[in-house]
Amino acid sequence: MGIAVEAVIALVKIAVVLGVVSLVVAYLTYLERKIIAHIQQRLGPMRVGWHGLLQPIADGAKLFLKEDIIPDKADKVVFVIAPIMVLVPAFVVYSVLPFSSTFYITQVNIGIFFILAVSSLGVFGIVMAGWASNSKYSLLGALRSAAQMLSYEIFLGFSIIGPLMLAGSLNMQKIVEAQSDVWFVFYQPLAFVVFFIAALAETNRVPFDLPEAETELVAGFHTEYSGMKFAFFFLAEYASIMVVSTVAVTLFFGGWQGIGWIPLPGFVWYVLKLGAMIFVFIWIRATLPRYRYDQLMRLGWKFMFPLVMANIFLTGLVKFLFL
Amino acid sequence: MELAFFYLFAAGIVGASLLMVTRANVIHAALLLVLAFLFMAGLFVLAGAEFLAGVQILIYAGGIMVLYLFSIMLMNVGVAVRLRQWHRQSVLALAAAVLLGAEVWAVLGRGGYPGAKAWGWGLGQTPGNVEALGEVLYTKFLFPFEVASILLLAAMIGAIVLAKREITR
Amino acid sequence: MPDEAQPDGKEEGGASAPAGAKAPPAQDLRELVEREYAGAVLEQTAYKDLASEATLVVRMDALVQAGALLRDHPSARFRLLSDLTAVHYPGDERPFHVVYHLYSFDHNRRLRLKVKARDGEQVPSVVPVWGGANWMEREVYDLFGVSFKGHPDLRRILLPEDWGSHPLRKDYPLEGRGERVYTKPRRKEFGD
Amino acid sequence: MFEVESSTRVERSSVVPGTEELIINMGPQHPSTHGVLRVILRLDGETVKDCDCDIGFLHRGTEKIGENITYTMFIPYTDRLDYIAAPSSNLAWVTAVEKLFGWEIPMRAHYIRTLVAEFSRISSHLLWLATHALDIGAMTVFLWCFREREMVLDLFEHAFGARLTVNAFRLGGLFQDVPQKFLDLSQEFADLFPGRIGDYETLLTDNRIWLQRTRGVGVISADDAIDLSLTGPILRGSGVRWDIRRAQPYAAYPYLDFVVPVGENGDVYDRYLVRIEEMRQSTRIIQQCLAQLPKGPVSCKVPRTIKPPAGEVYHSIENPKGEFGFYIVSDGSETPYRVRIRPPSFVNLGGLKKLALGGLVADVVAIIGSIDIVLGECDR
Amino acid sequence: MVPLTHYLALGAILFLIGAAGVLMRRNAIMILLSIELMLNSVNITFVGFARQWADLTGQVFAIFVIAVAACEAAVGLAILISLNRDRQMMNVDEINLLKW
Repeated sequence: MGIAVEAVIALVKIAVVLGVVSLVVAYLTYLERKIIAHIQQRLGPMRVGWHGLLQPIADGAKLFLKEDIIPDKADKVVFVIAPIMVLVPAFVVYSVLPFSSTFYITQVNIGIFFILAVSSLGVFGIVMAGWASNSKYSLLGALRSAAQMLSYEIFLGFSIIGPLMLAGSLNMQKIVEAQSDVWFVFYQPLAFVVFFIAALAETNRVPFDLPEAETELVAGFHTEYSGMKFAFFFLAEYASIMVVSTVAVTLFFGGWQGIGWIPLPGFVWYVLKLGAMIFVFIWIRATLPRYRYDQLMRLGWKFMFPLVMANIFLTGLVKFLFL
Repeated sequence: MELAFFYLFAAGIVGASLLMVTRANVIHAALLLVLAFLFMAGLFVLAGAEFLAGVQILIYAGGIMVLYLFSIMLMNVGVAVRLRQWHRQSVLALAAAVLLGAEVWAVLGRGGYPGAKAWGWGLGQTPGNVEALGEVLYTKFLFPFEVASILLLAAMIGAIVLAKREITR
Repeated sequence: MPDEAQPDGKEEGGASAPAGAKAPPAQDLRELVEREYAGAVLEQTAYKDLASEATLVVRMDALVQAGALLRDHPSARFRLLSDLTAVHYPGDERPFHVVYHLYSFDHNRRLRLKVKARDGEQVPSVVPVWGGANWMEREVYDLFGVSFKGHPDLRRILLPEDWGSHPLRKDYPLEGRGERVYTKPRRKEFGD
Repeated sequence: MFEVESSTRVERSSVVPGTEELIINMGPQHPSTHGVLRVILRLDGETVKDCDCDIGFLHRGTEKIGENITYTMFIPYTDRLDYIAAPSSNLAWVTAVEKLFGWEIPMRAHYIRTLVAEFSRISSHLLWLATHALDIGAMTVFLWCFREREMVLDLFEHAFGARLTVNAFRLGGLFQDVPQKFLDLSQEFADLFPGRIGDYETLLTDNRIWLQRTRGVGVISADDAIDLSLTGPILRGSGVRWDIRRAQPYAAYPYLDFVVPVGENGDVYDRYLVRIEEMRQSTRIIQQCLAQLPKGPVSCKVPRTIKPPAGEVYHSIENPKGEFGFYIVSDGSETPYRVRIRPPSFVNLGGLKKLALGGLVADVVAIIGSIDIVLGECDR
Repeated sequence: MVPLTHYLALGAILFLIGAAGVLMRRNAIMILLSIELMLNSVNITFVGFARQWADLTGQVFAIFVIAVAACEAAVGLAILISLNRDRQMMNVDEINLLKW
């Protein structure tokens, strides 16, 4: 009966993580609105609950009850599958994230590789949504996002090679343990810069939110979506922000490892670092304008690609010579 | 247990690829192929090839198939759906394929493979096959690896030259 | 009312003034045009001051040449076509007065050119002289029904493609059904 | 023999149209066309191959209306032309009519008109900056600008009782003198505003992404700009130092000291810089107006029925968007014979094709933003 | 433990589906997709053999196959795009000129 107990434990863990993550992601939208509002010297949501604390729930209820419109000329099957295709990879990734030294759903020995691989599937949902909507704006958004995510995945992948070389493992827990002395961000600043930019692009955040650029492509790939399907895209975006922030914290900021002697549980450290990371994401959204498509590509291939290659070379050289 | 999962994945792969070959809409076909690839990744995990499963998803599904979708969207599929889909030789081709299938079936039916060897790494076991695979890839197969990278480079240059437009302005 | 021109030479022209083009402003623009194209100017009205309300009525066939001359002649240099419009005088023999308001950066003064057209007569287009006339002529065509010969893209601009009438004409009915028949336009992309 | 033919299928695939070309209807309900403008773009990939504007969705026949009502009755209609800077439109109309009559306006009225016109310039430029930055993706500037624009609109409310369509001026001067509170608040605003401009500039002027998005985009040379009759900040952005406030001054401008900023390259960035500097200069003008404001009546003697002499007049002022003029033909009766509105947005928008060709879709958005159109006055 | 024949049979079935697709479809993209399917069927047999004999060579070759597939996709799609651009055709039985 061992396998049944294991399965039940795993299912409970999955349920807990899914529930918590969904709630956190919903409140991430609230957090973003509040932070941006205060940067812009206004109040943000204030009406639902104390300081608008119930706003995400109200939003969720509204989106859930909204009429679900499928355009007449859309490819209906693909149109319906697309939001699911975006949401599922974003949540599957949580199965390997190390929340603390003891709490995780599963340990995979290709952990970080698994995250990269699964999150690369998110682009399918976007491309499918853009194509199935049968709208020109959506199609343009889908084309942009296909090119953008394909390119930036490469930089994302290459930028984590440096820390991985130092850690000598793909397992998320081992990577964290390898940083018990010094965080890798101090060894690998270049890699972190590239990783952060690529992460912004992968999650379609400002200044790389070209696939959905409201003012050019109206809303890009999700122009035609409404109700719950639209909410799925939204949730997926914030879920992936959480994922990339977690990966950044894990790879560069020592995961759940604390600073010095301050006695806090690992999970708290993890949440603190994650929060700081997410704050930077939101801060950037409030500050920067949007790149143009060709500039985005130029930045990627002419600036970040050589940088990250040099980083890998240097890391290898140093490791070969001194370690 | 393992066998059940194998049948599940195999059924998924075969079903998706059968549907894929018969679709008129190229986008649908490509998406079905992605589905088949995801099932295949599951199959690889089952066979103890986790790294390969990752590569399958990352490169095949996340890279090559996105490239396909991108190119298909650049071309106009709307009209292509209304064209005749099947080649004139298709009945002949089907016959040939069935014949080939019968032959393979006959060969497989004879069986006679040596028994399985012990597998030092497998599902859920922590040392994993990533290290081992890397070891083999960068020692024993270093030369083929380098050749493959040259091939990729050549393909990249070729693709750029082929698809590049004459700059008239 | 301080509408006298302010002699502020260093302010105007700026980067746009071509080399060696500075010349004293012509005192009599009619003479300037007539010297080149005799008989081009039919009348000269309201010559109150140089700065604003000078008006030349030009013969229609000499319009483009006169315009080019006024644009390029160093003592005229009316490079900016400020405005182009029309006025409708239904009783007249030539009911449509097409009015061009020109401005000269170099001399800081305005000039009003006028052309009088018969109903249905084509006025030569000044787009080759002032590119900005493109939309303005389209508007006059739209609202007055004056068509322009040689215009690159003469379509209606403010009203729907098949409005069927020209509302700024004085005989356009202000109430009742009259000419204001609107039918659903044919779908049109990129000119004809 | 092996035909698998179906009669509904098309044999040749040569009917497949050319690839990668896409016709996009931008607007009339598009977030960045700033109103009901429809731009039809033919794209090759993301490059603009052709561009055609479809306007007139907001056409209300204002010129025709003007021919059928008296000169005074037309003032509120001018509010609805450039509704972003309504006092500016009022000013154009009343000064044009006063020029037709040959009236002398009291100095205090001139100064207050100038003051309000400069406020309307600031309000218009703030709205431009807000939407332009938002179009390029900078979200915070949008809300910051609206904060200050709100203050300007409050000022209008203090002076004229309305915020947007203020109906500010009357023929012959003002309806009544402005309250002292308006002047105090104006002073407060004028002291505060330069710092706020600095805030916007912190976010944009040296921002690398902003520079990349605006520099070298939508370039037009001075000669082309003049040829296309472009006026206002676009013309000045191309390096032509021409401002009607300075070249052919009206109202109180001859007595005020201000600089006409010009750009060098004629791109979106230079237009941005010009408008930012114009806001600073407007603040300067407001300071001077408040300091020099003379005492006295605010209106000249205006007859009960206004009948102008027969004749015609063209008068234009420097609207925030460019040359805003009225060409009035009078036949001596109480109503004008012909009212022509010289719309800066309409003429400037005519240059869009020239600016946008060869750029990318994202550039079109930036360029429309930098032209700064308002459709109320473009479509009339 | 899944018997080797299962892997081989699955590989064979996929290969046949792919081959039938290559031979029967007119649309060039469909042919490329079918080729991808055939390459993957080979991967399955490689992995099956690697499993059977506990030898990583099979997996290494599968990786090489994926590299080749990437090349094939890039070049094939480049050819198709240029064909489609110049001649507006996507069907193999129309592509019968050696030069144009």
